[in-house]
Amino acid sequence: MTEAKKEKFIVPIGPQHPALKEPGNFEFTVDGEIVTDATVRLGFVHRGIEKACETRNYTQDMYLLERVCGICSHVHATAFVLGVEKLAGVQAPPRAEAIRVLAAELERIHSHLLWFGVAAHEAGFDTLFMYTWRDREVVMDILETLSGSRVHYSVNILGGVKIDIDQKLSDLIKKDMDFLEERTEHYMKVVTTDETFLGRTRGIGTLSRDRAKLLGAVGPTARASGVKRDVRVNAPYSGYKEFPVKMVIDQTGDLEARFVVRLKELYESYRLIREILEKIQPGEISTRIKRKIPEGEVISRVEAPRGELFYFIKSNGTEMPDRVKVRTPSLCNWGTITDVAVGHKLADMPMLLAGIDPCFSCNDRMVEIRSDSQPSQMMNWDGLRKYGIEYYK
Amino acid sequence: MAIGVLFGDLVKAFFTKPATQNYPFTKTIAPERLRGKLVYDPEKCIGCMLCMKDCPSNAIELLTVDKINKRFVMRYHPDRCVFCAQCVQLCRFNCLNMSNSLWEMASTSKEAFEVYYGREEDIAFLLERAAQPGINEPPCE
Amino acid sequence: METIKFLESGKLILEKWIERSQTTEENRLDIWISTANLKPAVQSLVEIRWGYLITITGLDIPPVRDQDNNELQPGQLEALYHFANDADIITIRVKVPYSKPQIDSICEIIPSATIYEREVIELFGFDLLNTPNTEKLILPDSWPEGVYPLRKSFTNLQDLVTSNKEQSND
Amino acid sequence: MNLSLHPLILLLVFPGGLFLMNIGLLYEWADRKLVARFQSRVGPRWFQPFADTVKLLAKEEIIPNGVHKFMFQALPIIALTGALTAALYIPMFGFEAAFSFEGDLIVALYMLSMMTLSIGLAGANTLSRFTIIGATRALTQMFSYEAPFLLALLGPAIAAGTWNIGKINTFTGENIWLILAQPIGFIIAVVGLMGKLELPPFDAPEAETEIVAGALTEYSGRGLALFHIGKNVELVIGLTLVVIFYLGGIANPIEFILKSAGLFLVVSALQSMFARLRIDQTVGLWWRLGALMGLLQLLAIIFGRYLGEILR
Repeated sequence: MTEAKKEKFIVPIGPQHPALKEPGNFEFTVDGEIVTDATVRLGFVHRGIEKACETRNYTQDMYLLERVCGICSHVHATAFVLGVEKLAGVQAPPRAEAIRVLAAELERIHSHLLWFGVAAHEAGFDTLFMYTWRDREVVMDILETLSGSRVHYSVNILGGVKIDIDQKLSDLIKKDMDFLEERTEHYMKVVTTDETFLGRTRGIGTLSRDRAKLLGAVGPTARASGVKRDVRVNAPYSGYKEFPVKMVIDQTGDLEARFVVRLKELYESYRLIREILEKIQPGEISTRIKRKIPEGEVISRVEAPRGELFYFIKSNGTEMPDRVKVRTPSLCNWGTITDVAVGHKLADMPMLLAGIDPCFSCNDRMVEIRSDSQPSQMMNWDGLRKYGIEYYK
Repeated sequence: MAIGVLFGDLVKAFFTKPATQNYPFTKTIAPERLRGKLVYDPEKCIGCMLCMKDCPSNAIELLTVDKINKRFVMRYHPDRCVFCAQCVQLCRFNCLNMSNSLWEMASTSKEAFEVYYGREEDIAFLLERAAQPGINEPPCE
Repeated sequence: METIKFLESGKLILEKWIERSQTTEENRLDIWISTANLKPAVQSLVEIRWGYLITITGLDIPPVRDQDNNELQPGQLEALYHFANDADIITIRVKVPYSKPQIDSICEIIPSATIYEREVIELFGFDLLNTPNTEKLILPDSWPEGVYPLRKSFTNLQDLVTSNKEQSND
Repeated sequence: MNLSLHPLILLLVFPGGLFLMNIGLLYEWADRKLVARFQSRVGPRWFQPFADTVKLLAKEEIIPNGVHKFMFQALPIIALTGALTAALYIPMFGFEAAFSFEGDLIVALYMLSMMTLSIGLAGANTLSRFTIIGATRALTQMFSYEAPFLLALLGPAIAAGTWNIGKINTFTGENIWLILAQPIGFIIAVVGLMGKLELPPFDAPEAETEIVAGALTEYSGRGLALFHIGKNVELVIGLTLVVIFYLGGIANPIEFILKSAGLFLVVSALQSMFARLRIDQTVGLWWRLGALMGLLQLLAIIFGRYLGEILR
């Protein structure tokens, strides 16, 4: 009709938006309620970690990389440590490997429960959100008692682990696993039978197997579409060689399938944790490793709660790495959103975004200050700090 | 197919104690292993400086008072510390430990975030020296 | 067992383009090919559905200089295309000089590669020919042209901005 | 009970104005507290809504660029006055209505709709995308909820044979609770009320995870506070209406408190039991189920009355 009618109506979601717990920008072009186009813009929390790694030694890097993500901190450290150990030709003792897997699975439980709560919140199901987070506290408490911190457990050191488990802890964990398993069964019932919830998940955001493969989806997103991608099974690393896991696959590919896959993975984690606690061998928990890592390149792949985490580490024979490349799983799954979004309703977007369990873990502490009077200027961290101090003087 | 699957939970939640608590009034006890504020024992330290070298956040500064008699003062910055306990791991003489006491970190002044550990006379000596004009102690950067 | 099978099949397909190859670990194969051959090589891997593209890693090889600051070897950029099939990883490596960092885009073959391509363009200064989207992905829109943060020569933006200003003042 | 007060006091202090606003805030607290307890949380303390309102009233009101300034400022006031005026026709708290005449039910309902209408206009007034989508949704929801809600309230009115809320109150107080006679009507009235007030799960017009705060995204300070108070007042009125019509009426304050509390418990449990419905789901549900069932109920009542008359 008129020009105005033809004009695109774009709904921005982010960088600051209640649906996103972290900054990211999505622009959805809508026609009424129907989405016709979608674009992604990332990098709002780019902290330049890859660059920063080049000026720190391996031990410091491990802690830095652990802080790439606040939810899956352990897997980042594990991926890095495994890579460095491979470069140095050191093998961590079996007990250390088992404890790494234990921490990784506990982390998976907390991450999946967190995601479950967030997804429920996006669906406007706040009660479910509160309940899952209440139950998530159980696993958070375990992690805190086990390692001493709720978020950054810092279980790893180069060549082993820092913490050990004893009988008392093991009994505590087993008891809590029973409780969580019971709760998960209940949530499974909610997710698969509650009519109002199914209205928001069934048949929404269906990603076919071929599409998922082509777009390079990883983790539960891919597995919900029937793509067999799980590093723990495909290329067992660390303690997963001794304690194998079963891959959870669903064929439907819609949001409901993603819920089901993640909840089923929780069962698998509970089982694995019990098995580790039963069968863990006594022994050393760390070996010594040289400060200087021999020259070489290594690839380290780890299955994070969100999918495959990829590390490429290049060493030049000094105490500091030459290059560390981090490819987080969320990055692969962005493509699936922009692909699937078209044709859905705006109301489904938060659910779709939550469906891949996004985690904005990128780079530099860089702030762009825009004002009408001055041309935009760039500030680095020091400059910004000075600016802040001056401003509030 | 069902509607209101959560009804049972609602009833249960209504009649049981809430899962959250009124935070500043009721507090939970910190677990034994909690990695809180760093504690330094100057008697055991031999000054290998490993803790300072490997600290990922430059939270530790070990200042030498007398190298031969092994007298050191540690300037610790809890605001920079990431509580990773790498220093505790590295220290072979067990002079570093993480206590589970400090777990609320909020302060209106910067002073709270500069903690000195060491023999009292050493600290006094260092502070005095820093106060003198001309001789500058290495700044906190 | 299977590992060898996959790696072998991958190597067999890429045989005709390989300039140099290397196996550092049992499940890894690194092959160097020329820039012109990148697209057909990737195409052939995708055609037989050999795994999937994990990511594109950029590497900066700074120029080697002698004492008098003469360039012995010009600076180079290297792009690593990691493909994984189960446990196996084939890395296709392409080297280009600073002066002409041009590589063909593979987005036509693998659409999801665009996000990785944008990343290496921004952070390393590759010039990917025919890549569908060159908008800024990570860096701010007003990021200065020609500054690539992951190159070894980049240390601090503040220094760079001031030095540029000085230069322009001269 | 029949109090004869000066009309101005009726209008400004009790049961209009001040009293209603305060009780509205108390209702908000009760709502939040109950939902919190259902969600296994502690919930806010009793003065939280008051504190929020005082804070909002004290804050600067930001008027965004590109809006019609007069409309922007007038709409919250219209919404609030609409709600407050509606209260005058309703026997609040066990006392008789301040004003009443034959047919005040229609006026009260009309006044209640002013709220949604104002929100819709407020959203359409600003340039933000979120508000526009929120406004569209709010108006869509209004169109789908107004009819079933009205139908549900018509049932008791027809049964009582009057359009006067006060008379209906006496009628329901003398007869058996209409919730037993017209269960479908009761369900529709409660759900319709929730939809009208945009309570979860019918909060698509202000779904925070999609469109921030819907139509009110651009509002701050005083305007927002007024809208909030207006909504709370509407909650009071809505619940009172349902209690009068379906739960045996209210003869005295104690009865009012007990019955409202009971209904409140049901409403807050419903709020916390479901996932948010998409706007198309809400609308579809209501036109397909709600309106149809409301009509059936109405037919049954009319038929029943007719039958009763014949038998008599």
